[in-house]
Amino acid sequence: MSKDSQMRAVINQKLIEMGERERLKELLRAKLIECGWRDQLKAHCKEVIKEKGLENVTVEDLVAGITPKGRALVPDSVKKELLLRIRAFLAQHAT
Amino acid sequence: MSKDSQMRAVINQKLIEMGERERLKELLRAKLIECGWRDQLKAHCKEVIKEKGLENVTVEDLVAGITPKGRALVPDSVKKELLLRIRAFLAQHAT
Amino acid sequence: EEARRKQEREALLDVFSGDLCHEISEEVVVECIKETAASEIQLALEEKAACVARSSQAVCDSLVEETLVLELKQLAQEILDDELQRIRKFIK
Repeated sequence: MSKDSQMRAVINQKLIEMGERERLKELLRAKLIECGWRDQLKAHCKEVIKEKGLENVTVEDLVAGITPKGRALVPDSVKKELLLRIRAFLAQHAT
Repeated sequence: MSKDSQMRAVINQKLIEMGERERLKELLRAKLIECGWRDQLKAHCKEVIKEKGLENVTVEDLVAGITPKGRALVPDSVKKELLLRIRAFLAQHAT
Repeated sequence: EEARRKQEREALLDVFSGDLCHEISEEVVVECIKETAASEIQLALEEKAACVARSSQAVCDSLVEETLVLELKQLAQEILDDELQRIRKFIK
């Protein structure tokens, strides 16, 4: 196991043990709503359904269709905030 | 002051004044790099840090831990070369 | 007498050379050891900081990815359900 993967495992373990991982996911969900990501994606879903026809679209198709845009639309500021929270957590719980 | 120590003091003074002391030190430093002594020392430092854990080692601990090996690893040929240069200087400048 | 004096002087210079050699070696070795120890600790600290930074970034990315996958699936399901309901209402 490389040093990096060991470190990732340690960080994940700490985040899970202290419930911080779930809190961070909640924070991310809230931020995605707040920044309009969810609304933009909803509109995009509707476009895909309209384009392909409701009878021709499964959940899997729809997910596959909206995933690239979903990834691209996550604001950098939100990712940055999440990273800062992880770093602050690590600084606070450094051994 | 005995005649012996008077002579030593004079030669020491000359060594410093003529810049030979610094040149000898530089020569030794260069030789220690050239013969791989410094690399061996670095590797030994890494071993000690790995063994004790970075968070448990200060510079002072590390110095204390590697000094015996550091001294032992200086090749005799390097010491001999230094000795020959010193002896030549003394032969030339001891009155 | 002169030969004896010369011999004595040579012997003295030999001893003095040995002492000087030891003194200079010791000085340089101690200096180098201190420098090496300090720089290796610094290097190890920098490497650890870089490893923590890379790993934090990787953990952050995986957290974003995990959340996105769930959110996108949930969103797609919600929208499809809404659309189906809308159609059913329309048919009724």
